[in-house]
Amino acid sequence: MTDLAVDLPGLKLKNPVMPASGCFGFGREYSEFYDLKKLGAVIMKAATGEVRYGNKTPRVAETTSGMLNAIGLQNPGVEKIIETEIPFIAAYAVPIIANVAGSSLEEYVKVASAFNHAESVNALELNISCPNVKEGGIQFGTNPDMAAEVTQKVKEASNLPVYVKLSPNVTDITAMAKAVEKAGADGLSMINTVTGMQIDLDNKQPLLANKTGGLSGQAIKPIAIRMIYEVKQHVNIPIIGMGGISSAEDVLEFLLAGANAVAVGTANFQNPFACPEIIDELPAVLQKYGFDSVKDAIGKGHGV
Amino acid sequence: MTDLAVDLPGLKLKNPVMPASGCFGFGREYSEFYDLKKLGAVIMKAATGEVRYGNKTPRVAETTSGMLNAIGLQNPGVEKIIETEIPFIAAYAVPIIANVAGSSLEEYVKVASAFNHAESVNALELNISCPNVKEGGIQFGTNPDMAAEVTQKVKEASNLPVYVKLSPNVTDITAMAKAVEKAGADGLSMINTVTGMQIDLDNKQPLLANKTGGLSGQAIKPIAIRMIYEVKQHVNIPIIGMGGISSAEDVLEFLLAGANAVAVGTANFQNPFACPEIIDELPAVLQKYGFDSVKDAIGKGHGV
Amino acid sequence: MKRKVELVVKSVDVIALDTFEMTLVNEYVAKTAIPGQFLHLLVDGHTLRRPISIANVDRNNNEITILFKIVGDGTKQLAAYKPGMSIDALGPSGNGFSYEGKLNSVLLVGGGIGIPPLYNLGKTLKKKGIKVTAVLGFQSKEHVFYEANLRELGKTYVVTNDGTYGYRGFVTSVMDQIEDFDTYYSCGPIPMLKAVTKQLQDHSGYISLEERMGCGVGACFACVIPTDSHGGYKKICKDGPVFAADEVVL
Amino acid sequence: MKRKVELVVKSVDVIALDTFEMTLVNEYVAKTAIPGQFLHLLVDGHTLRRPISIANVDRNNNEITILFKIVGDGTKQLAAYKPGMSIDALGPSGNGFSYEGKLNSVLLVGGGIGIPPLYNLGKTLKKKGIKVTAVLGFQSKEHVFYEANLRELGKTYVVTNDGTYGYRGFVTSVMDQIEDFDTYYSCGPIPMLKAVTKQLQDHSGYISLEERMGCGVGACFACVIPTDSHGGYKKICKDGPVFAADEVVL
Ligand SMILES: Cc1cc2nc3c(=O)[nH]c(=O)nc-3n(C[C@H](O)[C@H](O)[C@H](O)COP(=O)(O)OP(=O)(O)OC[C@H]3O[C@@H](n4cnc5c(N)ncnc54)[C@H](O)[C@@H]3O)c2cc1C
Ligand SMILES: Cc1cc2nc3c(=O)[nH]c(=O)nc-3n(C[C@H](O)[C@H](O)[C@H](O)COP(=O)(O)OP(=O)(O)OC[C@H]3O[C@@H](n4cnc5c(N)ncnc54)[C@H](O)[C@@H]3O)c2cc1C
Ligand SMILES: Cc1cc2nc3c(=O)[nH]c(=O)nc-3n(C[C@H](O)[C@H](O)[C@H](O)COP(=O)(O)O)c2cc1C
Ligand SMILES: Cc1cc2nc3c(=O)[nH]c(=O)nc-3n(C[C@H](O)[C@H](O)[C@H](O)COP(=O)(O)O)c2cc1C
Ligand code: FES
Ligand code: FES
Repeated sequence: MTDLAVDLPGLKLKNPVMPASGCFGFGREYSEFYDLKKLGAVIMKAATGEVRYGNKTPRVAETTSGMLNAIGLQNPGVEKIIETEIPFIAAYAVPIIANVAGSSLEEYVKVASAFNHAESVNALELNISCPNVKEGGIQFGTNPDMAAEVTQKVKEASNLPVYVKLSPNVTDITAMAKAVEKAGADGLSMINTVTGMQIDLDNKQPLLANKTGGLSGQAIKPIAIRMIYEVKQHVNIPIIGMGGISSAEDVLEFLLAGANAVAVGTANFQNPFACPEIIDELPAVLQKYGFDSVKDAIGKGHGV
Repeated sequence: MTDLAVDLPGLKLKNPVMPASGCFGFGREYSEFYDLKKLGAVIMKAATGEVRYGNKTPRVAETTSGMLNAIGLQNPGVEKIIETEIPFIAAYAVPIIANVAGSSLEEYVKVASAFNHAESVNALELNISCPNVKEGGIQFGTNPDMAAEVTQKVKEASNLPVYVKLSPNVTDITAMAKAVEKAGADGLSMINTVTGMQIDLDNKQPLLANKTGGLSGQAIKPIAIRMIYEVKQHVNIPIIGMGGISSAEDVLEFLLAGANAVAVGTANFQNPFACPEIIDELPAVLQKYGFDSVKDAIGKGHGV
Repeated sequence: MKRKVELVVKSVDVIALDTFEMTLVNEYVAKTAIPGQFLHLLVDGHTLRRPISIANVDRNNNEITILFKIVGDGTKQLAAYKPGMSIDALGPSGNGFSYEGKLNSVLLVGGGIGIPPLYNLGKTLKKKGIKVTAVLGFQSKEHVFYEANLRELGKTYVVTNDGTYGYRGFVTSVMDQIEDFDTYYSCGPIPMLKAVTKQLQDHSGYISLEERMGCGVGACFACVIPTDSHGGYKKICKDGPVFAADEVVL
Repeated sequence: MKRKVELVVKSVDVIALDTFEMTLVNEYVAKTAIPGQFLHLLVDGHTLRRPISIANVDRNNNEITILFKIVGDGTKQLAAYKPGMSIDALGPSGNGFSYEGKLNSVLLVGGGIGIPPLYNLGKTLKKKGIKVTAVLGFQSKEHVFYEANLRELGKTYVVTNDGTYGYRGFVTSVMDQIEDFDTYYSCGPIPMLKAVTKQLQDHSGYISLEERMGCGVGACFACVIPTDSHGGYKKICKDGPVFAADEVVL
């Protein structure tokens, strides 16, 4: 028997695979395809202090082996999420990670605090890296001091473990990781999307209404692997890895790079069964490459 | 007749398409496939002060819709290049851009100066962004002050127009562009490769001997387009655009984003005729989207 | 539980300039699809699926027809599929047209590649004994398709923008010639839908919308359309693609 | 001028565990290829081409045979090609084996999927009246291929690492049984080549090398091999893949 379980702060995962934030809504849609209790955990779509409509459409574009999105944090607001969405997911008895977004320190703290009285939420993913909000979200994700500050404030306000989600759009990802670790982060989540653009030849303007969008999907996997590998050498907190995962082999590559668990985003769109299929294939892939458990494989790409 | 000509500092290009540095050697190999005078210009492989062997192999890996390389600036040294390589390309009467690399200010200046007495070199591409050299090349590419310093020193030493080649591995590409423009750069060249990694599941270690490598090819096109579009809004010097170009439509997308000319790298490996085929197809693609010349299309993705 | 299905290509035919008719075989889709729903098709080598409306259903033979126009790489590849090959799809997806209540006559207003779902609807309504009138708009003569199919359902007006076939102008140009009807159904480009809903604002009507999609199932918020000016929205892939004309803000 | 060619697949057969023999038709390649050269094959959807050695040439019928083992996505896709499909390739690429001067007898030492170019060479040499002896190494019985083909050329020793077929051990284990020869030719994994060149250091010999390639034509410096310890190098794709055994540092 291959052991898929992983223990992370606040999260007892029966397997290391979870849908990535924003790519799975609040679980309702994919629950019509399969039983969500199959999942290691569910990472919910970003929550903000108030309801947000998000950006104008078009909000997505396809790129070679990837896609751009500029959804713009559309969500019903944290209170509504707690009230109507969490009970739905919780019914599947699957660990829940709430993705916390905002455009000011106060908003981050407000959202994080709100989850204190939400039953069934096991951890927070602090989204300091959403590139698609004009009003500021992004500075938190690119400046180590601001990242540390928001991490610390959220840690003070929250009684849940906090995984800080890092943006790849930085010169020095290790500096960001170390800053939030020092500020008290319980874990990291990486990577968010890479800022990109597509220009529509017919209309002669950026295809996305927001002009730029976040690049995700298989195209960015090498960037994610590099960043996780680098960060792993400098921090001692666990990493939830993501960026282009679409197979159990990809999961193993992330584990070897140093991820302790993984999230699957864009692949859900291509194949709604991506997560359960990866979970089913993981034991055979681990065995094929000589591992009896997920734990065995974590960080094993770093040599002895 | 569609007019493909573009005039850039030091470069009278009959068409805007040139092979990218490092992807075309010094022209000899591809000259066995087609007549190099077809090209807008040739950008030579990086030159350093002395001969360099480069990194250990494996030096390349394939990724989804892209590749990683860590060649490590292997080249015969600037003097040898001037003596044996330039005359070969010059015989094709095609403009030549020399790619200047180094691991210290002094080396950059030395290499740039050496090209002063090389006939037939029309411009320099200052490679401050090669991610595959341990000894320092990369800081020049990620720190605006250092980038400005090396640009200024090279400008002082050289009698050729200098195009500074920017790295995408930065938080703020516009700051880099503005810094080198202020320091006297005649143009920009962007983007170099995105740092990435692939882990070999069999050997459980990074596949490249150098561990990390530069990601190129179609996967990175949205990143290149975004950066060129952004930089175009803040600088007044021309941009040679590159990153994932493999068709005439791609060239038009780069022109709309703000590139004044383009370079084709990885696509040469898949199709040795990539450059001449793109040049042949460009007139029809320009016409299809309503342009009578390359000049007309430059920057037209920015609206009115 | 929702499904991912495999459809087997039976035939692919060109029916107008860059426009193809493809017949697919799949029992589940043929038995369950209602007019207005779409298939979310996976085309090899593409990250995102392509939404294509169901244009006709033959429940007896488990066949579904789709019509599509080549606009980019995905539809180009689709046009090159050969009989016997299979296509992975999510669907039937979305909510179809509403035709509850007492209806005696309907007007279908379709623009170009927006016509396919209306044909499927028209056939169904005609079977119910409802009178169908159709206005079909195309760019020019070589784009015209399915005119005969629609004529079988009822009086049909064809309009081309350049006047190379039928009436010259827009679908709205012929509306004053049309006898009254209970409800209209429209699908086509947004400018057309705006003109149609404006001109027919006194009628009840339904429109089918297009938007670029991520998931196609309601999870990613890519395909929203505002329902008012203060943050209300619907998802085209899940709540639509068909909406009551007054339900959304174009 | 160098060429990009289209080869038409004539047949694809499995000849050992995960190992395939593919026959391709192309006049230019069949007429010009020499033993030791390779084809740089474009497999749909892949950024980089795959180098595969030419294992046999039938000049009369314009046929080329390649043998390959499935090790990843590219070779897996290649194995799924059907007769009639065509493959884009650069080639014949690289420099082949040297067999100038007076040669009476040669030894071929091949490991696994390194055997194909040696077969092509052996056939050519035998036609010239040169005596051929071969040592073929495989992991185990189910990997063995082309034994009969090699036996037609001369005395052939088969070795498996696990002893499930032929001799047990490595190719070097049987070398003391081999009669003397003028020159040896070897191709296989680097550890094998190291052992072979060491054991046969008193003989002249040629080895064929593998390395991950970018361009496959000499332009990108991906596939270099050192020729000494102070910066000398050769490019495997252009200067090789065949080198004199003492020309490169393994
Ligand atoms: C509900 C619905 C039903 C549709 N029904 C039909 C139909 O019956 N026949 C038909 O020909 N077309 C239909 N379309 C439009 C069709 O989806 C697009 O033409 C198609 O996706 C273009 O793909 P491509 O790869 O050829 O173009 P590309 O431009 O290369 O596609 C790039 C990306 O943009 C998306 N895209 C481009 N145009 C559209 C569009 N108009 N709507 C939505 N996404 C788009 C693609 O899906 C893909 O993700 C429908 C769209 C929707 C939303
Ligand atoms: C000159 C030469 C001749 C060769 N002849 C043969 C032959 O006759 N039969 C045969 O089966 N194999 C041969 N190989 C090895 C063959 O090229 C690889 O097995 C093949 O490229 C693997 O591709 P893949 O997509 O299946 O594997 P993947 O591992 O998915 O390939 C990923 C990338 O790595 C490269 N790669 C992986 N393994 C090798 C390797 N051993 N050598 C070079 N590149 C590699 C691929 O080309 C591709 O770019 C030869 C290699 C060289 C250099
Ligand atoms: C449509 C879409 C919406 C996303 N929304 C969010 C979000 O709300 N919060 C967040 O932290 N990340 C969001 N992401 C980023 C993903 O969670 C993930 O980090 C990224 O897509 C990389 O993984 P992938 O390549 O597997 O998609 C979104 C990604 C996509 C494609
Ligand atoms: C194998 C390889 C070698 C390269 N060597 C150099 C180099 O020596 N100097 C340089 O400035 N850029 C070098 N580059 C970067 C390219 O010039 C180009 O900026 C990059 O590959 C993006 O373009 P592409 O996606 O079209 O390949 C190299 C790229 C590759 C793939
Ligand atoms: S496409 Fe994802 S919500 Fe509609
Ligand atoms: S593969 Fe490019 S030099 Fe050999």
